[in-house]
Amino acid sequence: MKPEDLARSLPPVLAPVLLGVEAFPGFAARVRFRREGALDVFRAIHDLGFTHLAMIGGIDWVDHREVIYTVWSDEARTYLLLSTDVPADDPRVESAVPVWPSANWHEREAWELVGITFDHHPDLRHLLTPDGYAFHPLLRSFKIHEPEELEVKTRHV
Amino acid sequence: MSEMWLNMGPQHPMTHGLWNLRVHIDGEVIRDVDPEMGYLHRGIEKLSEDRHYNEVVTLMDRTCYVAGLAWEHLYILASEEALHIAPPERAQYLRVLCEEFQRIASHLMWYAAFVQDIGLMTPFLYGMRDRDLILDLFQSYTGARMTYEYMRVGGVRNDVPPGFTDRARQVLDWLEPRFVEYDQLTLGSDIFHKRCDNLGVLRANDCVTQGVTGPMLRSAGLKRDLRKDRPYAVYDQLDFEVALADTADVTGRYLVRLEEMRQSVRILRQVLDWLDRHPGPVMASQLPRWLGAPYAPVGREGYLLKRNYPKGVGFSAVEEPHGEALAYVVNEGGEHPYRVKFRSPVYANIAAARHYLVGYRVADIPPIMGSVDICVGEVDR
Amino acid sequence: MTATPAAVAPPKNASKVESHRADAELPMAGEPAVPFLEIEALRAREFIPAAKEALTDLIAEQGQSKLIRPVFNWAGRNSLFPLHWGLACCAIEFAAAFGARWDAERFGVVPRSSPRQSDLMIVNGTVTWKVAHKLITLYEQMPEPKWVIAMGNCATGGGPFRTAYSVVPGVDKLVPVDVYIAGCPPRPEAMLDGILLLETLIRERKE
Amino acid sequence: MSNATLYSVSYDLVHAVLFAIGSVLPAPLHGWIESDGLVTGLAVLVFGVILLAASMLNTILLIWWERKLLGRFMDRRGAMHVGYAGLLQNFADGFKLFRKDTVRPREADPLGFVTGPTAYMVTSMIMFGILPISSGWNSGALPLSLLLALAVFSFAPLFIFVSAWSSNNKYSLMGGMRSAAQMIAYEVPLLLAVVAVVIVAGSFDLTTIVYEQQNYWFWGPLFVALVVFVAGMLAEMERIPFDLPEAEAELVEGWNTEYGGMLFAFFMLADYLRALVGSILVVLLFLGGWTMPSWVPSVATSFPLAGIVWFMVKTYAVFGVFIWIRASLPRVRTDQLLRVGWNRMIPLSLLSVFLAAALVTVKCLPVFGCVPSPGI
Repeated sequence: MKPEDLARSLPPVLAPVLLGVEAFPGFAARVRFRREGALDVFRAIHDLGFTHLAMIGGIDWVDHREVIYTVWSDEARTYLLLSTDVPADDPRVESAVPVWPSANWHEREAWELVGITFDHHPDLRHLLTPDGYAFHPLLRSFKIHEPEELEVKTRHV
Repeated sequence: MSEMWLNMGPQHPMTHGLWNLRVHIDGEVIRDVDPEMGYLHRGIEKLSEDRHYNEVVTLMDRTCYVAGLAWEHLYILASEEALHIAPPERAQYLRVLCEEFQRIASHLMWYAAFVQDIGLMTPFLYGMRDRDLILDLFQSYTGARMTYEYMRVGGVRNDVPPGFTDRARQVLDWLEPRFVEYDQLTLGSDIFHKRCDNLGVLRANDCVTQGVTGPMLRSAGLKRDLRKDRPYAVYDQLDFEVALADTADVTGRYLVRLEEMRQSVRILRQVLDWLDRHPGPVMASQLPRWLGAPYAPVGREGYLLKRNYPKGVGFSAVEEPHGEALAYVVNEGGEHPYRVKFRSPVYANIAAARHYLVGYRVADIPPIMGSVDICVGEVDR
Repeated sequence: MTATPAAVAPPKNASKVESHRADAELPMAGEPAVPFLEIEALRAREFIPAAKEALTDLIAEQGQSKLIRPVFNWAGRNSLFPLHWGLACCAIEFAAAFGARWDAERFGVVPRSSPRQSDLMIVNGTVTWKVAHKLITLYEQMPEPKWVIAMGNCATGGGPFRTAYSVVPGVDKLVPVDVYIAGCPPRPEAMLDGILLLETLIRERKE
Repeated sequence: MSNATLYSVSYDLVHAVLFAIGSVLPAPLHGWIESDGLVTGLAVLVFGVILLAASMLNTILLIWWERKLLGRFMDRRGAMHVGYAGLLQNFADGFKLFRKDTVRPREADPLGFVTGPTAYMVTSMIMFGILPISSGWNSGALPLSLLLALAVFSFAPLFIFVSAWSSNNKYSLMGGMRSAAQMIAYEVPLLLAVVAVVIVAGSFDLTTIVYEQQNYWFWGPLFVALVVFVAGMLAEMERIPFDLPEAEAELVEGWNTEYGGMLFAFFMLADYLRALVGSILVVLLFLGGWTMPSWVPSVATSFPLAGIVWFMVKTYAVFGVFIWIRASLPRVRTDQLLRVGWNRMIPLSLLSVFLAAALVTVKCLPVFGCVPSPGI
């Protein structure tokens, strides 16, 4: 599946939210879109046969954050990368759970580690870090310390 | 007994790792489950941002400690793509050798743990015994039993020692009759079928919706194997079949894993023949100096800072013993990866627990979760 | 790791569970919504005399007679039941040690799933802050006399994850450790060696 | 052999000791010390202590036997470094458990928590006062010893349930529930299988049942009853494939999850005491007890204590079969276990009762010979 074919097969109503369908190493294509129309893009991509959501990840680019979705199509036998940018001061995007139920845990993880809030997520709570953990470790501003540098041995329960 | 929540974990013989399965039971029937993860969250993705590309391999071994070499392969494929480096062909064959041996070792470890879950004591010992033979082979060329640090960006650390292929063939010759023995010990018993047939059923469409991959998916009859569908390394030059079953239950997963071991033996014989016939270098010659020579001690000093190295993004997908593992490596021109993101197959398989556990009994939890083949290290990372 | 003298538990009480009850100072008024926990920190070299004294006290209490003491000592060191749990990578080697090739049962080492029935906690892997208080609970559930083996670099000092935000840099921050086994992961031989070393330690407590 | 039994030996011993003491004492005490009642009472006590010690020793040996044999099935060696071939390993375990603290959880019921394991242990030990081990080697030759043995044997689920309930642990509770359900389900076929034996032997006295097997052992003609009895015994002893109450994979340690120290040792010991009793019952009811068939040369059956030796050999062989089963079978599920118990085992045991009645009517079988007429 070539990026041009993909761009043609996406419904034209999505044109305002699509930022580009371009070739990308390792994937059939990368689909960049505005976060406002996220759910529509998800539905359209899902209807194209990309039924398996492999992963959701967040990348902190300091000035903004990027959410990447990797989806797989059993017909086309290829991966597709969806990517959207969210501003760092308001990192929220629509949840993909209604389209791909497997997004549940991936979004919980992206929420706690990268600090991206997924609207209308059914169950947004801590997955890997303890409950009440107040930091987002995968942000660039979160620095790694040698344990000696910690002043007080404290932890979250 | 009225309805109650039962915490199975973090210290529970069923878990095979460090996690907590909260089960809502009515008598002995499961009404709801809620897996609680994160007890082994070591922040590997964050630590990777603080390490050189080759140092991250150390973490990869510990990400999934029963399939370390498969995860090394996953990470190395992604970072080579991000760094625009191509490994020599012999290194690729050696990586396939590692991955397939690792697949057998991981499945044997799974077999040992799984049979113990249904109360069989003896095959645990047999599985561990045969797994040790493979670990001996690993030890002969990587120097370690479990944490290998063998693969490098641009190739592998060293070639296999002389006489290795013959020893490996001996191990394969020993293993093949053992698979028959394993089947006799489990499938030969009526109690095994009573326990495992029609248990933990997860049909193909549910697998796809829930993101379940690997032997669980193939046991539901869906033929998806990244080694065939999206061939990486040299899998397109090797001849093998995708193990399939159509029962979608615990027995199906058992059959798929046993068949995968047989197919791995088949792949390994081809790889060993190729290695005998094609000597050559195992590291790429045109490596950027800041990556270090393959034998250079790994340390924080002694590397030249890199300047103006092209940026890039690497993506790789590997059919790990547990399922499809994905890696996404962002190279922003520093000595360390800017961001490393992994997708663990077991992560999605556990997330779907509600769909294959509810409705069964408490006594069914160990065989079902055993058939998922849990490796908590790669879930929590 | 800055261990001020105030943070060192008095060795006399080291055998008492209460002195290590880290949750004794659980949520206090005025603390944030997230309860923080103070964990007494002891260095390895401070633990060894503490463990020595504890062990001596224990035997002095329980085996009064000179005839019975050696018998109990012999029994205690020859029948160490480790707690059956797996934290991380070392758990696989822990399991391999019970496989056919190493067969830890030769030495009377039989893993028990219930902490009430085990005398030895083998911390076989990375300890995260999320599991820390469960580890302490398990340690407290084990009846005296009990021992702890820190198996592998992660349990000893954090290992390769030492700098990680979620990892306890060494399980001796949480519970007193008797034997440290180096390795990442230690081979099963090393684990058995650690257990034999612990047996030697117990034997030497006789005097 | 026939004139020197354990009881007569202990009577003679007590008699000699008391008379020696009495001879140096003044007259009134002298008569009291040498009175027959005191000698008999003390002799019974000595007999009981010897029997108890022997049974405990055997139980510990049984654990060793299981560990070694299981190790061999699994391609390893089992305990081997404590004592010769690990013979002292279980003594080390026992002393260690004796020395360990016994922890009672705060929410546990203090009475039941201690009573349960103790009563479980005690009822298992009572069995050894009932079972004959060789001719003249049982303390009370009761006419209904089989009934008493089975009655005492079936006390266990009650005490397991008491200790499981009082530990206030969910796993213990589930283990106790399973244990009670399982033991009650398998009690019925077990008793019916025994009824078949009783019909053929014509007596409830275990000694008589053994002597009735002079012509042929009952395992041949009563094979169906043997199968039912062994399966029921496996369920009663809670061994694989019926070890659901302490299924290690889902219920941490089953009903003894909260027990440590000496109380846990009670459970361990009582489990193996019951295993020993189960094996002994199989030997007594179906394998001819301490007697050997007539084709065995008399050299092998007439040396001193030959009865006990053969009895022990048979018992350990039967337990070896139980170990073999444990090494090779997976565990079944509760509902499957109960379904097999009620749907398969009870019809089978009824069939065995019918076959036994037919055997008594026919009196003689071509291969095995004739049923001895009752009363011999």
